[in-house]
Amino acid sequence: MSAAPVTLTLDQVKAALGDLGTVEQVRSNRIKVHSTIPKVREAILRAQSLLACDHVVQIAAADNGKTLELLYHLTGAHRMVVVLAIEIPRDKPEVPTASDLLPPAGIYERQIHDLLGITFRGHPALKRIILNEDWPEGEYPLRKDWKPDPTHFYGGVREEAK
Amino acid sequence: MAEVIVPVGPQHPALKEPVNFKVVADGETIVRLELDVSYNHRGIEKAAESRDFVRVVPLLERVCGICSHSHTTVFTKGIEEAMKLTIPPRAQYIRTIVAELERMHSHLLWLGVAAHEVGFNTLFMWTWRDREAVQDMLEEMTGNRVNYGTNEVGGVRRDLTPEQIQAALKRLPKLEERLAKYAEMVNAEETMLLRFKGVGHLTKEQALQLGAVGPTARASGVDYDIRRDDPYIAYADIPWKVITDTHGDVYGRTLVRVGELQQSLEMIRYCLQNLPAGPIRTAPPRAAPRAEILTRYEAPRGELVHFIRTNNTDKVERLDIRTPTLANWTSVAVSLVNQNLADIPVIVAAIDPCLSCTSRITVVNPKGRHVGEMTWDELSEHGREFYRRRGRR
Amino acid sequence: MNLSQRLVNWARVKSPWITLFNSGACNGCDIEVIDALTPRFDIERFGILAQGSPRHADILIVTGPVTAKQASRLKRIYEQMPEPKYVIAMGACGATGGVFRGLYHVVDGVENVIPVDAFVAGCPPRPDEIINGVVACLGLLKEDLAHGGKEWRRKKEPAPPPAPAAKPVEVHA
Amino acid sequence: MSVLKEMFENLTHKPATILYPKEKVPIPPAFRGRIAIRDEKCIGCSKCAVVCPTQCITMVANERPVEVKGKTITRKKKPEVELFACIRCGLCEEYCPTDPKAIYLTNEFSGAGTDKGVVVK
Amino acid sequence: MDPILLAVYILVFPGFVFLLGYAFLFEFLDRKIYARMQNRVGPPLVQPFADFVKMLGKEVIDPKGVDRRAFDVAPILALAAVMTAFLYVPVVASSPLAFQGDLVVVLYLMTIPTIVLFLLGWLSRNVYATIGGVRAVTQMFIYEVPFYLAMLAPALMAGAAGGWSVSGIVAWQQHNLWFAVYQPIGLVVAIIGLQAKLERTPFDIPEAETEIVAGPTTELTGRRLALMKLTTDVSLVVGSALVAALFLGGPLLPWTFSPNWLGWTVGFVVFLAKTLAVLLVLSSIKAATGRIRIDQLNDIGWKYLASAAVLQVFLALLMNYYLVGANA
Repeated sequence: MSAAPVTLTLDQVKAALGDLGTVEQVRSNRIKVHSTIPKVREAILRAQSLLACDHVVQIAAADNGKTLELLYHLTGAHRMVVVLAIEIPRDKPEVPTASDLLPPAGIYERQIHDLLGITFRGHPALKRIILNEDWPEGEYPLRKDWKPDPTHFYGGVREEAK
Repeated sequence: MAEVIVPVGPQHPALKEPVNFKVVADGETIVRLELDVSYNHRGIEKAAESRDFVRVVPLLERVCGICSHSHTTVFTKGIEEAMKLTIPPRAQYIRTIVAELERMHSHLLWLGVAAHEVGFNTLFMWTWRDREAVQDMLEEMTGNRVNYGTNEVGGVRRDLTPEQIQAALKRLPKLEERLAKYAEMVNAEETMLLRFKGVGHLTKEQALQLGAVGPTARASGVDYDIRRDDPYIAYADIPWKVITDTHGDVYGRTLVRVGELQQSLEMIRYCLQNLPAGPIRTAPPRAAPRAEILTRYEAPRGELVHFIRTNNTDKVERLDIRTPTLANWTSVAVSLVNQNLADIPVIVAAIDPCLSCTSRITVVNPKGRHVGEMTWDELSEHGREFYRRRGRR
Repeated sequence: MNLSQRLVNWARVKSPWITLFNSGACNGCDIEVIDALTPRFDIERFGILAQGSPRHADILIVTGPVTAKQASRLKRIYEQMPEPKYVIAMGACGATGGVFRGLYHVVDGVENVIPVDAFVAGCPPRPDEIINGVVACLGLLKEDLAHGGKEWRRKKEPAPPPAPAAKPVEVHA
Repeated sequence: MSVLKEMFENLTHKPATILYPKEKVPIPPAFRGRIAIRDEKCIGCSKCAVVCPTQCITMVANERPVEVKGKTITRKKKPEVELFACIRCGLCEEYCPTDPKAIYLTNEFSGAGTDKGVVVK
Repeated sequence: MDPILLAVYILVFPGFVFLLGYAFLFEFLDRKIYARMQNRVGPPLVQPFADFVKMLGKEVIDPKGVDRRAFDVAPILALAAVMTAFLYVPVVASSPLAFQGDLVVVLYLMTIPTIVLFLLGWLSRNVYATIGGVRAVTQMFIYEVPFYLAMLAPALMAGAAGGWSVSGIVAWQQHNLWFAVYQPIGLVVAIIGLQAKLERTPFDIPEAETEIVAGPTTELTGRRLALMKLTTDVSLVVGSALVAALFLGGPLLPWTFSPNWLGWTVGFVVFLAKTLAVLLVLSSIKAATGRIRIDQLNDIGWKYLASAAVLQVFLALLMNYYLVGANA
C-alpha cells in the first residue's frame, strides 16, 4: 500500500508561517515551526486556513527543565504533520487557549493543566480532571522538579478521623 | 418527569471500565452530559521517565490490556527511529501478525460488547466464542492471551516456528467463515439494526472538526488510516485496503469494523505465508541519542500517538501518550446530545472506549459546543452531592 | 447446625454471584473475567452470574492496582454489598500493584483499601486460573461457614497496618 | 433469520464449553506461567532482579560455590520471587546467563491463594 | 368439592407447592435453553432453587430514607398476586375455583407485579431504580392494551359457554378447535405481549442491565430480591399456562377419559407439554433479539400490536356471527 501523496512542502509552510517563527523539516512528514506564545493562535489559524490542517493530532507538553514546552501537532488531508512549538516560562506558565479553534484541544489542555500546571487563558472550564479530587493544589506530577511531599495527602482512602 | 442526573459509572455494568458520565436527562432524552474518565490514571508517563528501555516496555504494555501490542510497537518504533536502527524484516512481519491479530480480537470483542449493550447476548456469546480462536493463536505465538510481550527495542523477543505458523494458518479458514456470517448477521438482524441505525450520527465535517480517529472517523467517510498514510512495520509491503463507510452512525462503525476484520485476516494470512527468513532482532545501543519523535500507529481504536523525547540516556526524557479514545471523546459528547438515555451505552461503546489507555481526563467542555449551559462546577457539585448521599447509606 | 442453616450454607456455595470492579486495571483482567462467562469457559455452570448491582452480588472481583481516585469508590462499592461478602483481587496488580507498584497515583493493591479474601496470580490470569481462584474463594467460604464467620482467619495475624497517608514514590533519576 | 437457524443448530449440537475442572483447556508450549528457579544453576549474577519490571525478584544471601565458564567461584546471593507480584513477562528468563536457565517460566498456572506473600525460592 | 381436597388443591397440588417447584424448573429450563442456544452448557438443575435460598439468607440492607415496611411488603404482595392468579388457571382439569369472569381477575392480578416494580423503583430513591420504575409503567401502558385485547378475544368467541372464565374457555376448546387456529394473530400478539409483560428481551427495557444496572430492583437485597425474582419466575409459569389455556386448549384433549385420575394424569401431562412449548417460544425470542428502545416499543406497540389485536377482536366477532353462531 503506498502512502498518500504528500503535497505540503517545506516552502509552503515557510510562506505561510515563516514570519511567526523558524521553520524546519524534522522528518519526511513532519515540519516543525518554533513559534512564540503571542503568535501561536495566529499560527494555528493560518495553519487551518492556508495549510488545510483540519485535524489536531496531539498537543504534547514537556518539561525542558528551564522552560515548559507545548507542541501542537496538526495535520490534514495532505498527511504532513505541522508542529507548532512554543516555549513557556516556568514562573508564568500561561498561554492563550486553542480550544475555540480546535475543539478537541479542550481535552488536551485540561490534561496538560492538571499534570504540568500550564494555564490556558480563555479556556471555559479549566478544572481538575485527571488527578483525583484530593490532590493538593499547585502540585504538578509531570514537572521534573516535582517530588511527593510526605506530609501531603495524594488520594486513596483517608484514615478514619483520629 | 423533571430533569434527573443519571450517573453512569464509575462502576456500571455497561462499562467494564471505570468512567463516569453525569448525564442530565429530561425523561429519557439526554440534555447534556459531562464525562470524567480519569479513574484509571496511574501515572505511567512519569514512571516511564524513570525506567530504562527494557523495563519500560512491559510497563507500556499494561497501559491497556486490549491494545497492549499497539503501545509497545509504537514506542519501540519511536525509540528505534531515534536510534536510527534498521529492524530485520522478519521482526517487522511478526510485529504485523501480532498487531493484526490484536485488531481482530479487539474488533470481535467490540462486536460482542456492542451486541451486549443492546441486550443481544446471543451474539455477544458467539463472537466471544470465536474470538477464542484468535486468543489461542496469540497465546500459541506469544505465550499470553493479553500481554503478548512480543516487542523489544531492536526487534521481537520470540520467533515463530514453522509449527506455530502451520497451526495458525489452519485456524484461519474457520474464522473466515464465521466472519462472513457476522457480516451477514450485522445486516440482517432486525433489533440490532433498530438500535444501530441513525444512532450517534457524526457527519464527515463533524468528524474532522472534532478530531475523531479510527473506525469512528472512517465510518463518517474520513479516509484516514495511519497504516497507509504513515506506513510502519510491514504495512507498506502487504496488500490491503482501507475500509470506509458513509453512514456515520453506529451501524456504519459496525460495518467498518467487520470489514477491517476481514482485511486483517487476509493480512495475517499473507504475512504468515510470506514470512521472510532472517534474524528477529538487532542489538540496540544502550542509550538513545537526543531526539524528539512523534510516532503514530493505527491501533484497533484509531490513531495512537506517542511523543517521545530522548536525551542520550537509556531512559526517555518525556513520553506523552495520546490515545485514540481520548481523541474520540469529544465526538461522543456531541453525538450523545438529544439521544435517548437507552442509547448511551451503545454510542459510547461504538468508539470502543479504552479507558485504561485514556487514563486521564476528559471532560468535554459544555460551552463553545452546543452541549448546554450547565457549568462543570454545578455539575460536579450535583455529582458529589449524589455520591455523598449514596455513600451515607 | 440446624437444617435451614445447612440449606443456606449449601446454597451459598452453589450460587456465588460476582460483580466486577475495575479499580484502575489495564482491562486485561476484566476481559479475562468476562471471557470466563462466555461459551468456552461458561462459569454459569457453577451457578456464577455476573451482576451489575453490587447489592446483588456475593463476590466482588477487583482488578487493578487501585488508583487514588478509585480507592474511595472501591470502598463504597464494598460497603454497599450485603453480608456475607467476599473479595477476590485479580492479577499481580490486585495483589501488589504489579507493574504499577510505587507510582504516584496508585495505592498498591486492593488490600490497602478493603479486606481481600483470595488472590489470583498472573498478569492477567487465564480464565481457567480465574475459575481456580473463585473455587479457592468458595473453599474459604465453606471453611468460614464451618467456623461460623470470617473472624477465625483474622485472628491469626495482627490487624494490617493502616495505609500511610503518603507513601514512598519511585525516585526519579 | 441466520440467527434463528444457528440458535437451533446449537440446541442440537454439543456446546463449545470445555468443562474446565474435568477437562483441561489446552496449554500451548509457549505459555508463560508460574515462575520457577533452578537453584543449582544460579550463579547469583542479579541480572534478573535488575531487569524485572515489577522488582518482585529480591536477591537474598545464600553463599555457595558455583561453576562459571570452567572456573569455580563463590556466589553470594540467590533470587527469591514474590509470586503474586510477578507479571510473567519473561524478561528474567531472557536475561539469565545460565544454560539451562536458572530462573524461568513454566507451563503451569501461578495459582490462587489467600496469602499474597507467597515466595518462590 | 371436598374442603380437604380443595385445601390440597390450593396448597400442594397443583397449587402453591407445585407452582413454586414448577417456577424453579421453568427458570432453569429458560436459562438452560438460552445457554444452549448460545452454545454453552448453562446452569445445573438446582440452580434457581440455590439462588433463591442463598438470597433468602443474605443480609437485608435498608437504603437510607426508604420506607422499610413498604419495601418488605411490596415483593410479598407481588408474589401473592401472581400465585393467586395461578389458582384460576386449569392445570389437570377445570379449576375448582373457577367462576364467571375469573379471566379478568387473572389478568388484573398479573398486572400487580408491574405496579409493585414501579412502586419499588419509586421508593428506592435511586436514580436507576426510579428510571426503571417509570420505564416499567410506561411499558405497561404500551403492551397492556393489545395484550388484553388478544387475551379477551377467545372469551368473546367462546361467548356465554365460556363464561369469561379460563376454565370455561378451556372447556369450550374441548369441543371445538383450539383458539390458536381461530385466532393466530391473537396468539402472536399474546405471546409478544407476554414477553413484554415478563420484561424479557427484547422488552427488558425496565431492567436493562447495561443502561440502568438492574432497574427497579437495584436497591433490593436479601429476601426482598429473592421474592421479586421468584415473582418473575411464577409470572412466567402463570403467563405460559394462561396462553396454553386460552389458545392451546389447556390440559384438556378432545376426548374424555373414564376414571377421573386417568383424565387428570393425561391433563397434567398435556399441561406440561403445552406450557413447555410456550416457554420454548419465549426463550427463543429472548435469545434471538436485542433490546429495543422504549420509543421504538411505543411505535411498534401502538402501530402494529394494537391494530393487530383490534383486527383479531373484529375477526373473532365476525367468526362468532357466521361460524360459531351457526353451530350454537
